[in-house]
Amino acid sequence: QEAAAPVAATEIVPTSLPDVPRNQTAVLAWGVAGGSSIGTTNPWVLPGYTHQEGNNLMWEPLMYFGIYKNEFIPWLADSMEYTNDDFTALEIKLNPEAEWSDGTAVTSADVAYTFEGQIKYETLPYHTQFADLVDSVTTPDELTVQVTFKEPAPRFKFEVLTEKFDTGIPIVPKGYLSEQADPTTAPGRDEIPHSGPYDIVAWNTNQKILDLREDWWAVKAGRIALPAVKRVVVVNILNQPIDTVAQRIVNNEFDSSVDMRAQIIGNILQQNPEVQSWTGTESPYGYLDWWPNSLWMNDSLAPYDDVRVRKAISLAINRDLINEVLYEDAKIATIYPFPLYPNLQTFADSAEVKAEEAKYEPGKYDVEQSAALMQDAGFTMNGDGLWEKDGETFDATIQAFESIHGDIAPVLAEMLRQAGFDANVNFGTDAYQNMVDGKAGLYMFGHGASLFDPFEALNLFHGKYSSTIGSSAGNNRFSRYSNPEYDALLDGIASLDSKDPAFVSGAAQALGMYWRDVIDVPIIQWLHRIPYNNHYWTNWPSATNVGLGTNGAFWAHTGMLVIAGLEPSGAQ
Amino acid sequence: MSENLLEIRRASKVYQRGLLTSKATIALKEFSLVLKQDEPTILTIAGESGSGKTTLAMMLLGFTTATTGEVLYKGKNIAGLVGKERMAYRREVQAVFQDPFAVFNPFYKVDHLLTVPIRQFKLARTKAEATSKMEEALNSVGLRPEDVLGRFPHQLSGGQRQRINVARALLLKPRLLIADEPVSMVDASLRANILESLRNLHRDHGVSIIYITHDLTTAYHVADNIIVLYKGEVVEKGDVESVIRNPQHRYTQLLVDSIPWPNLDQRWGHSIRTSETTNPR
Amino acid sequence: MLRVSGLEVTYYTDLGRAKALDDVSFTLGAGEKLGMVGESGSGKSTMALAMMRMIKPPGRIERGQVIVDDVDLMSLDEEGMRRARLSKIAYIPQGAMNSLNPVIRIGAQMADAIRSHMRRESRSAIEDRCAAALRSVDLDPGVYRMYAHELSGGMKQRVCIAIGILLRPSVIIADEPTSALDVVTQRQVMETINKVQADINAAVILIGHDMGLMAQTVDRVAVMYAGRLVELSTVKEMFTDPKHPYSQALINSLPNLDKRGVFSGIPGLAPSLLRLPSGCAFHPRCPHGQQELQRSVRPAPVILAGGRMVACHLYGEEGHAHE
Amino acid sequence: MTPEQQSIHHPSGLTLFLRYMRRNKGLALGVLILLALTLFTVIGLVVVNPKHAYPLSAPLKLPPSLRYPLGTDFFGRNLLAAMVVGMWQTALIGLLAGGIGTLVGVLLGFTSAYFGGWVDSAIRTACQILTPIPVLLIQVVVAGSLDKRDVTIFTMALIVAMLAWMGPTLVIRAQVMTMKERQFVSVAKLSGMGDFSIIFKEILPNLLPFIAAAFVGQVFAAVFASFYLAVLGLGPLREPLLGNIIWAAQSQGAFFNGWWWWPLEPAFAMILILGALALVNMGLDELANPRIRRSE
Amino acid sequence: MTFKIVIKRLLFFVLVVWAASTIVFFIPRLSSRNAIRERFGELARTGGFSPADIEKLIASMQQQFGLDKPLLEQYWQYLGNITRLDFGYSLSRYPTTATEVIAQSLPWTIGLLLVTTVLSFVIGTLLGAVAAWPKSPGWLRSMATPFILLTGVPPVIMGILLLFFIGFRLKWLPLGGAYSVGVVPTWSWTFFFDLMQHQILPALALILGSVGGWVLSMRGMGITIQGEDYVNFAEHKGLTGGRIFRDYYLRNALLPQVTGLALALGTVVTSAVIVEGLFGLPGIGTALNLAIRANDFPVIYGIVIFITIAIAALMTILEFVYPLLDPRIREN
Ligand SMILES: Nc1ncnc2c1ncn2[C@@H]1O[C@H](COP(=O)(O)OP(=O)(O)OP(=O)(O)O)[C@@H](O)[C@H]1O
Ligand SMILES: Nc1ncnc2c1ncn2[C@@H]1O[C@H](COP(=O)(O)OP(=O)(O)OP(=O)(O)O)[C@@H](O)[C@H]1O
Ligand SMILES: [Mg+2]
Ligand SMILES: [Mg+2]
Repeated sequence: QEAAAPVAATEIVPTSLPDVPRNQTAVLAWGVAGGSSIGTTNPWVLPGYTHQEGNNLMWEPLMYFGIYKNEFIPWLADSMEYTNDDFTALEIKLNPEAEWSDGTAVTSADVAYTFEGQIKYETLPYHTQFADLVDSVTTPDELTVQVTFKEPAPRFKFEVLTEKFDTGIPIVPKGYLSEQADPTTAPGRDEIPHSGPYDIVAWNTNQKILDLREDWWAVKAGRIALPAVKRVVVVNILNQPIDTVAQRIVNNEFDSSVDMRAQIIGNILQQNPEVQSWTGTESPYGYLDWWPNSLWMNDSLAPYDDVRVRKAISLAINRDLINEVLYEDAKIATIYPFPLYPNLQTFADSAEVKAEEAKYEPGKYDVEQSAALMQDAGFTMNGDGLWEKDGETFDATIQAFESIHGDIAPVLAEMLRQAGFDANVNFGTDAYQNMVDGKAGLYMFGHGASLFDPFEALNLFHGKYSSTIGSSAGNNRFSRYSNPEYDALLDGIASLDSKDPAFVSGAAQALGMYWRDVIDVPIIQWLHRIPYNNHYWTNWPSATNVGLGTNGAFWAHTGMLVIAGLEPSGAQ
Repeated sequence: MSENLLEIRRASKVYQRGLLTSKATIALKEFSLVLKQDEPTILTIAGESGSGKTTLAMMLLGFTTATTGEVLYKGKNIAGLVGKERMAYRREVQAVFQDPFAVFNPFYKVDHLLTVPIRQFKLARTKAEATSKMEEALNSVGLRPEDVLGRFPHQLSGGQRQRINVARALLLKPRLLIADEPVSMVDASLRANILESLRNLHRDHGVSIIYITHDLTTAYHVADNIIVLYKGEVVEKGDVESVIRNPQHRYTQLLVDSIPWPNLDQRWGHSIRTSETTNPR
Repeated sequence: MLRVSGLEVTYYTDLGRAKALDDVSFTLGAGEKLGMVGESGSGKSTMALAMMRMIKPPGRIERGQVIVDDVDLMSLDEEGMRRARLSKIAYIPQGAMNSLNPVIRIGAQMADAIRSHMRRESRSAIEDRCAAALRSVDLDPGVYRMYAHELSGGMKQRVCIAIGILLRPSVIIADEPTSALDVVTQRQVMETINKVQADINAAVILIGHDMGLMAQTVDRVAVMYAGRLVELSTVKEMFTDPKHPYSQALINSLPNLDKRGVFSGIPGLAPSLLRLPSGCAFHPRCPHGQQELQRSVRPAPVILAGGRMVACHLYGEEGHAHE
Repeated sequence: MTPEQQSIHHPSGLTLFLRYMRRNKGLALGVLILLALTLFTVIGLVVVNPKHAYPLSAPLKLPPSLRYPLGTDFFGRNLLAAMVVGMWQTALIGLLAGGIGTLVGVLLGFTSAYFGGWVDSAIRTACQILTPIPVLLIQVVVAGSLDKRDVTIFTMALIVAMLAWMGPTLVIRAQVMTMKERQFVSVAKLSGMGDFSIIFKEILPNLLPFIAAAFVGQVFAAVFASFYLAVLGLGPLREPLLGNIIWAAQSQGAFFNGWWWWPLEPAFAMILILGALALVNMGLDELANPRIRRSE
Repeated sequence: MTFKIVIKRLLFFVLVVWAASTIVFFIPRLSSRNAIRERFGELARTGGFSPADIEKLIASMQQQFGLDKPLLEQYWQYLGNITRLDFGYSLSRYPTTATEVIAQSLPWTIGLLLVTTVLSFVIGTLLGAVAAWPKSPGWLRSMATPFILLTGVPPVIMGILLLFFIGFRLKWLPLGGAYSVGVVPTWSWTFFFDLMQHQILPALALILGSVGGWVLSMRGMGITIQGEDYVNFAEHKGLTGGRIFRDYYLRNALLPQVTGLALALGTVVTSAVIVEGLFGLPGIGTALNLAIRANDFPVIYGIVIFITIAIAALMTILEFVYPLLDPRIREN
């Protein structure tokens, strides 16, 4: 159907704003280029809405997940359980205290409305999951929601209904949205009832101001104490140079900011001892993200379809040098396509995985062996010291993103170049599109998949997702790798619990194949290095102060928990 | 009947000013003139500033075309000349201009002015012949080649420069020479020399000269016949002696009366009211 | 009224020093008209500018006096000189065509001239004065409100004259006021100058190289050659009995109604100021110039009978020819 | 019959040139700086290994020292080599783009002015219409819509040259217009010269100072534009173009991290290049416009 | 001034805008890139938003932006939209329209650019005039030279240096932002001073580099005018130096400068793209910078066309004002 014309958002201009002293205000530097549309607080307005940049302080999910404690944090829901063994039915019990900002209760009707909306509106982020998996949503009473699935959905609770990092859905108010002509275009502004602790009171291109709502239901419900932060100011640092942002943190202008490169955060900590990172004042300063980065390759595009070339590329990567050059010798380089969270670390340390690793030496750096493979694959080295075949070098341009790969991509390109690959970097806005279309051969990208067990990461390479070049690779499955043997292995372990020994050995085998066939070249673990300024606020999350166990980014879905947990330092 | 060297038939020139405004200046109106091939003559065109003298010269040289009417050279319309005939016309109709500096290309030495026509019209077969021709021409206008050749125009005096121009005309031995105020920018003391050279050209080589000036004193001395223009129209013509001694038209009278004769007996007449043209136009 | 003595101006150019004015002296009485002739580059404009103290670098006034009404202009300070300009000595420029500011009205240009000298003059008095000046040059007072581009060349020239006489100066210098005009207008402008001068009884120096014009207008003629004043006589003497060989050649080269078709130019070329001939600057072109004296000694000015001045070796101390 | 004209000693062209330079100090200074930069680049290209201008070829983040006179950067580039290569590439873009712009401008300017009529109207109108359009922004649009793999030093030059011809066209056109009214053109016609000879032999030589000034102006604009694009990250990223070096330093927070030499060196070089070009341009303006030309 | 001239000027204005619009319309379409696809891909990547079938969304967006129609039809529609100043939706801030993006950033920019343009024009013109005027004191004349040299310093570098030395090292002025953190814009002096403090460095970065241009052109013009007969004659008239300077010299030399004023706008905006970003000012320059990074072509078009319109309009206005300054042009 024809999409209704979206209503443009507008600034929120306060008529009067109470004075809140600096020591009761948290100032966060928001640097997400492109920004969202100002005034859009309705999570259903997409594109436009983002939970980052402060909207996460207004919206709440059924449950959060504390990754570092490996446990669910019940929120709007008191419980959320699969009610049968084959994972086809799920029951949600809401907290009776849960309340919208307009004073009405958060009921099962709101949850059902939220779910049905995902089914109904194509533009919503979990539309496919809901449409493909959810059979029905029923509300036996005010506080209970029952969901039945068309097929087993063991990961639905975690992947969709729980908020962690940047995934999961917030619950929206039926009362308000159902009255809008088109709930996917009504901006929301400061009118939309929400369940989170902060109200939006001012919003323009420069900043966004959110003030604490003292009557927040979660306090009454005993979920958490009333936050000390009376006001949150999210300052738009847009494309201000990183120097300036760093300096403003050092000057105590900002309490926290977007994450920083290793060098810069190191310097910030040095210049202002009050500023800390996740790892205190020690390298590597950051916490592990769920997004380890690989040098992806288009496995069906010549010459990357030749495993010898892929291996040769892998052999050209000097991971020690990466650690040394970019991360002050912190061990950031990796050989795994998943983050080493507690459960996954256990998997990586298993004997099965160790055996595969010994067999395929995925992290090996050996330019000579690389050269031998290339020669074997029919390449010769030309006068410029570059591999060529039929008189032409092949395009080894790495597609990457300037804002996050500005340091590593040029280094990788240079390593490849030194090993004879005609490498270059493309930071263009078309980089992502090139990955999706499969027109290019090399991409720097993460594996946003596994958090708990390796299945989702390995599943990225399943043959059923291996779309042809030119058609887009859905859900960031860029490798276009197709191997029936591999697929069979994965299908075999799909329905197994991750603790099951069969799962572990099957997954280890698949990981071995991943290394053997060099589906992609894992490069680095992804860290979020966020400066936390203790001048006005303490109790920032850190490796030694994991709190509820959520990650420490104020812009993630769990950012509200970070802000709500802050304690005043007493500084004036 | 002898052939006409030059014939102008009722030529007019209208300048349209601007595309949008339709202000037009009639620079020349229905001008006719005949010069015979075998009767070389010196004809003066006189008139005040803006009376259309230069316009006429430009028309004769083919630099502007008449709005109506035509200019015939040896019986052919100059606008339609092509190939050899055009080359012949180019060579045979030459000019000496008012500003003795502007005719020199400041980028080149003065030799350029002489060597180009020699080359273009193939007047000499060898370099030596070219050089001797140049020297001959310079000598006959009273210049010593070694004084002027190899110098840049700004290194010469106005008189020298104008004489080189005359030398250039001499070199080409044209049939018709159009001299547009050739001495008005030259020092009084040098005028005589240049006018003398022009007259020699006429006398010795049978060149017809159209001498354009607003200075009736020199006109009187140089020309055989005179045509007086006033705002693009011919107001009087005839032989120079009778026109200047006995002007018929009121405008010619005014012109003659206003000549500052360098003669103490010949004071400016007081017959003409001075207030006539003093009001703002 | 006006006494110029020993005026000397040098231009310091790339190619060397050019003495454009060398020891020029003369006097002029009120109501007198002096014509100043000489070939191009002989220093006529330089003299005018030097008298106004308006020589700009690379030129420099080396020495000399210009005494107007008993005041030596050269001894005035900058401000004094500024006040003297126009009120004591006025200059009507060579290029009158471009001498008027294109973007402000003629009236304003006249008014500011007055205001710069008489601060307290009332507005109406200024306007009256301007109107009178315009009328005296036969211009409609309506010109007061016009812009330069609305005037013809002759009118612009007359506006310049009007400005020149605004403050009734004692000396008016007109530098080739008519050279860009056609004969009819030329005559009108010259007659205007005559009339104006009669009105205010100023001394006028008329610069030009048209002997004809001089014959028609001035009382005395000064002949310049290579920056030197070589002869100064009444106009009558000059035309009937020129003394200096250069003056003679100049007069002879003039076209004459009676001798139609006879040309006699001056042989040779004007000397370069950078490399003046030694001795008498005219000697290379002079029919009498082949003697050692002419070549080596610069002739001193000699006063002849009737107050004529000539600088030539042909005339001795007592005003007799050497021959 | 003329007596020997006093032979005034005319100083040789070189002396006059030097004397002129002494008067026109800006021009002299500009030329001097450009010469020094050229020397730096030429000697540099001979002495340094161009490979060291690229990452991982040297130790990292070293401040200037004897071994690395200009220091090294975050990526392990020897900044001396990077500056040499970058300077060379900047010059290449500048000269190429400036050359193309000027050439097109001169061709169009001449065509327009000499032939007049509708050709002139068309060219002139096109120039006038394009002039108000902010060229750099258009260049940004072009560079932004190119496939990044197509962005090289040469495409950079082309992008920059694309809208650079209007200025020279109008200047040259105006000059030819006045020039063709000059009488020596009439005389050349009378001497039997054809249109093309007149353009090339009579008019063109006189316009050389203008063309030179236009060229320098174009080079300035081109260097500026390529720098601008590079600073926006729209240049060929791997190349050590001066703009790219600054861009890279900026995005690594060089100042904050105390690697001041990294952005300051290319900035200083850029200032020298552009400043020198501005001075030369001003000097040439003076040379081309005799009214401005000073004498002593 | 005749009716015809007015028509002619307006026609010129329309032609300029049309040319700019056409260029920015066709250039990006010559490349094979698809901005919408890139944009939504990018959105999908940055998380929180991972529609399973991005293709569908892209298709619907293509339709929204009218990109599914034949090129010529798109072009006509686009031209039609431009006459209404409608540049479509911003890609990176969808569903905000490009026009709204411009409207939001405009107030921030107008202040800065107006002040800098006017200041650098006034300073540059006066300095240039003084530099060419032989009677001005030596120290004043020598002031011009450093500014001429500064033309060689691109505003980016100027901005970086100012930020580094004055902001970082000396800590004299705020490091960035349009006003202080947490302050809400109001019509009060406190806010005004806060605002001004934040504008000083960016304004300096823009002014310092652009003064030289005006100095140069004014100096050239000044020297030309100075040689004019009417300036000499004014001196012959015994006018005071000040009056000659003002009424005879400056008045005339100023005229061509005014023409350059409109074109300067384009240069300043171009510089602002980087300078505003450097100082975190949310003006047109920043909007454009962000749009460039996001390949947000409706905003890029919008801004380029908008600026062209502004320049062309300014030129047109100046064309009408010019005759008031120069009586010579009044007639024809
Ligand atoms: N190119 C042109 N465009 C418009 N009008 C012109 C053009 N050339 C000449 N005119 C006009 O034509 C008329 C005659 O001009 P022309 O140059 O022939 O006069 P002239 O007699 O040579 O004057 P002068 O003695 O000043 O040289 C003048 O009114 C002049 O303004
Ligand atoms: N600014 C200057 N720089 C160098 N030399 C100059 C300058 N002005 C004049 N001269 C030289 O001084 C000499 C006298 O010039 P001046 O203008 O006084 O001559 P003039 O008699 O007025 O000539 P004309 O009849 O051409 O007006 C000339 O040789 C000239 O070249
Ligand atoms: Mg004429
Ligand atoms: Mg003179």
